Amino acid sequence: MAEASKGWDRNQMAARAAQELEDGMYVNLGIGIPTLVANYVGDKDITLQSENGMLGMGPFPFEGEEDPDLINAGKQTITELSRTSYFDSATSFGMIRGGKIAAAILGAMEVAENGDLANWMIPGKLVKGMGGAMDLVAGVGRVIVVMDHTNKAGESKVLRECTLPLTGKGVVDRIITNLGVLDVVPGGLKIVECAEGVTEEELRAATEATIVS
Amino acid sequence: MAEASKGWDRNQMAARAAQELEDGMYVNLGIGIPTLVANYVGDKDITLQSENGMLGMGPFPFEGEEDPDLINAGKQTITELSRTSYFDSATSFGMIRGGKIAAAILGAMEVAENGDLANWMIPGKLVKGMGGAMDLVAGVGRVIVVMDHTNKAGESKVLRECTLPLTGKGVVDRIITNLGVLDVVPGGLKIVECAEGVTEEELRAATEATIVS
Amino acid sequence: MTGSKKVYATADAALEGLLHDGMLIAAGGFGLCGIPELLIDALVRSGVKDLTIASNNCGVDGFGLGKLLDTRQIRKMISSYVGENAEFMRQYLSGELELEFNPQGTLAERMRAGGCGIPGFYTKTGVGTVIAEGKEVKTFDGQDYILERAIVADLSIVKAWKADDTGNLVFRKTARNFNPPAAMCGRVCVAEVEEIVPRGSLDPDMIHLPGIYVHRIVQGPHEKRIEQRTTRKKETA
Amino acid sequence: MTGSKKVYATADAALEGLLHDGMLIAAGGFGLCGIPELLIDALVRSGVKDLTIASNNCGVDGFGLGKLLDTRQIRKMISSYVGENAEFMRQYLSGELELEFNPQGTLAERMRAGGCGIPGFYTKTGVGTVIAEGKEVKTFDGQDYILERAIVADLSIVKAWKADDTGNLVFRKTARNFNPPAAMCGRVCVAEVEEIVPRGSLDPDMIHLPGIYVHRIVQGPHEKRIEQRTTRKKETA
Repeated sequence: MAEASKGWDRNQMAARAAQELEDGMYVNLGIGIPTLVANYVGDKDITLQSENGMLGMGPFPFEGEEDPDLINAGKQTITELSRTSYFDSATSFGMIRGGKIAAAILGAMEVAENGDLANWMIPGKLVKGMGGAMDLVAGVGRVIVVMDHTNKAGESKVLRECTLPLTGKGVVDRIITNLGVLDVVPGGLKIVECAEGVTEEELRAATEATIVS
Repeated sequence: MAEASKGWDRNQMAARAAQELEDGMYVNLGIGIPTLVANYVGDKDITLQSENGMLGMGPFPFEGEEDPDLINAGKQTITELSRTSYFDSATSFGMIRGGKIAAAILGAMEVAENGDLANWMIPGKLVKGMGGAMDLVAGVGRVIVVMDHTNKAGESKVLRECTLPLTGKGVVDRIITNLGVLDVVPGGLKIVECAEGVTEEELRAATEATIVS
Repeated sequence: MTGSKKVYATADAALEGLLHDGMLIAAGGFGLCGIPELLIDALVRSGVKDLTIASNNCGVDGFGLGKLLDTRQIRKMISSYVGENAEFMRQYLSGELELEFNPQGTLAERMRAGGCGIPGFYTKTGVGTVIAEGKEVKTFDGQDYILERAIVADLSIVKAWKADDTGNLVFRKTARNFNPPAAMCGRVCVAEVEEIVPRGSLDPDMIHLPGIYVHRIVQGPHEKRIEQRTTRKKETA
Repeated sequence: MTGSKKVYATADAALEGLLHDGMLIAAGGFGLCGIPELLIDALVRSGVKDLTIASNNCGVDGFGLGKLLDTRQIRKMISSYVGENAEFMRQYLSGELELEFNPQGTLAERMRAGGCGIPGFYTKTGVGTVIAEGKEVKTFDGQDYILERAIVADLSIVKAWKADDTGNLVFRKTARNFNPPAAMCGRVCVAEVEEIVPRGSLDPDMIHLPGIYVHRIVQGPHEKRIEQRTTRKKETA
């Protein structure tokens, strides 16, 4: 079992995920590590959607400039940009469901080799709700999951089959973990690259899902 | 057969139709006689919808003040009022279909005793299209038809069954013609009132539809 | 604006005659942003109970719709997210509160559909998940979709930035969120606003929700509490 | 705005690489109001043919989409109204042109649905008429509705008043009409506008169609022809 600390740290995972984004893309970033991806887009012209009704999400406001009418989907105070537009929730999820968002980068509790994703509840224990995650994974052009490869007990979160209630069935395109990058392909997962200092053997050992070559 | 000129003229029919409107109503007026209804609403606070995307339709512009971006559903230049709002066609028909418009006053080629309405085409002869009429009759709270009681040949347009392709099935609530006012009720039509100078016998004689008492 | 038929002096007056136990209320807002604070407080005061509330969230403990959880006036929530609300989760897990989870976009579209005379629509969202259980599945062009039903509420309560006295509404930034679809789906809609402006002072091209959807209006003041105050430091030169 | 990736110098350039015979194009506009004049002219010049066009009307004889009728580039129209266009009616009645009549609201909603990932929705409109023929009927709460399918177009062509270089659009008065739903339903959308303004000069609360829906932009001039010039006389004192 590879320790969770092995390979990339949170910021390195975010930086690797940022490489998935191309100039001109409209993108939705989930809560947690995905939020950090915004710090690594560099010169690329990326427009961030916040599914509560905004395109062109800016950084946190300076202290004292917080606006209660301007929050992101994580309920955090944010700012607008010169490209920003606001709209209602029905319109916002219309563009998500309609495939207008090129990519979503999301966290996960579990991912399976068939692209199944679970990230919204642990029965009887944690009930937060799916929020916009089910719409995002069903609608956006490309779903990229960013998460630790294993849980705190060292067990793989990259599974043959998800054990938790699904957020979406067969929806994940690419998985970026602290140990490397995997693609969902027919028959299982394909290793795209290993994180720095991680061998393919270590990546395979930490993965319950079928890895195809 | 009563002549088409008997009873109310176009303006009197419009004035009678205007009595159907109550203070605070949002209303859609069709092309032709229904358009004249706006002249007779008096002090009542009526907001007119134009289904191409406007609430609060004002009168024709003064000469030289026509705006190509400001037309009604009949493609005529119009003006806005202090209450006016503009919106897109999907929103406009959303409010129509959703029952937010209290009443539509429309012209007709034929009306039947079961409330069927035909006003959009004569096969092989006249093909204009239904425009927004099918949405209006399906969606608005109350459908009031205003038309001549008979056609140019003196034949009743108030029928047992429509012969032309339908605009809506069982959608008409009230019929206002040059000869009087009829309501669609179980079993047929009920005479609400006769136009000035028209007897109930004349109204019955000019009506093919079943009249119940 | 005194004398206008849609303008009410207080939130309590604006709700008078519209409430009954067991009713379905659609509420605008996302988290604590753009929520109808005054009307929620008036609902608490009214004592109306056994409510079903369609709202993305249920406020936080002790604020927003959370107040109606504290008073046990809510029987059922239709929501996408219960996080950030301990009492909500507690009542749900203990079985005191019924909860119908809706994906956020499905909830928004169900409200819009209810306002637009569309009784049902198909969506990919939730196919193959618990959300699809008991719902009709239909295949379009080789892909499965589930049928979702419209929400038509007995009453909608929403919050806007500005209104004129005909009920035309303008929202501000992300406080727009669920307010327009929630307003559309109500048989009656009551809106609370920060400012009622004279008729004609809103640009007719810039009205977010036409007055036809809004039956009663009441003016603020609003607390507008911030849920997660996140900031960055100004770099010193 | 020179150098912006979405801004094109001419309508011909804005359509380059997007056209193929037999394609489905959604066009904004109502009558001659808010129609994409420049892009229609560019379609004429391109010679692309066997087009299916979803548009409420088909212009008038010799103007707007009527130009594409004159050149026989249109195989099929999806429209609600053909009145005011003699050539349209003639080609239809003679069988030269295929015509799919859609109720106006159904057409608008089919476009919106196409843009919103909703493959089908139910509506009361047209139940019991020829429009319902061959369509699935479903009963909700005792009332019949018909299933209508979404329109997803290969290309959308729309006309707006102002754009910024990111494609955010603002429309003017009733020239908005079908333009937003038409834009939404296109896999690619090209917008012509009267003015391209600097980024940041449009109020983000007042953008009618976010730039995510708009892939290419070209600036006017527009003729903006009036179809029915109706006026009243100023009363003399």
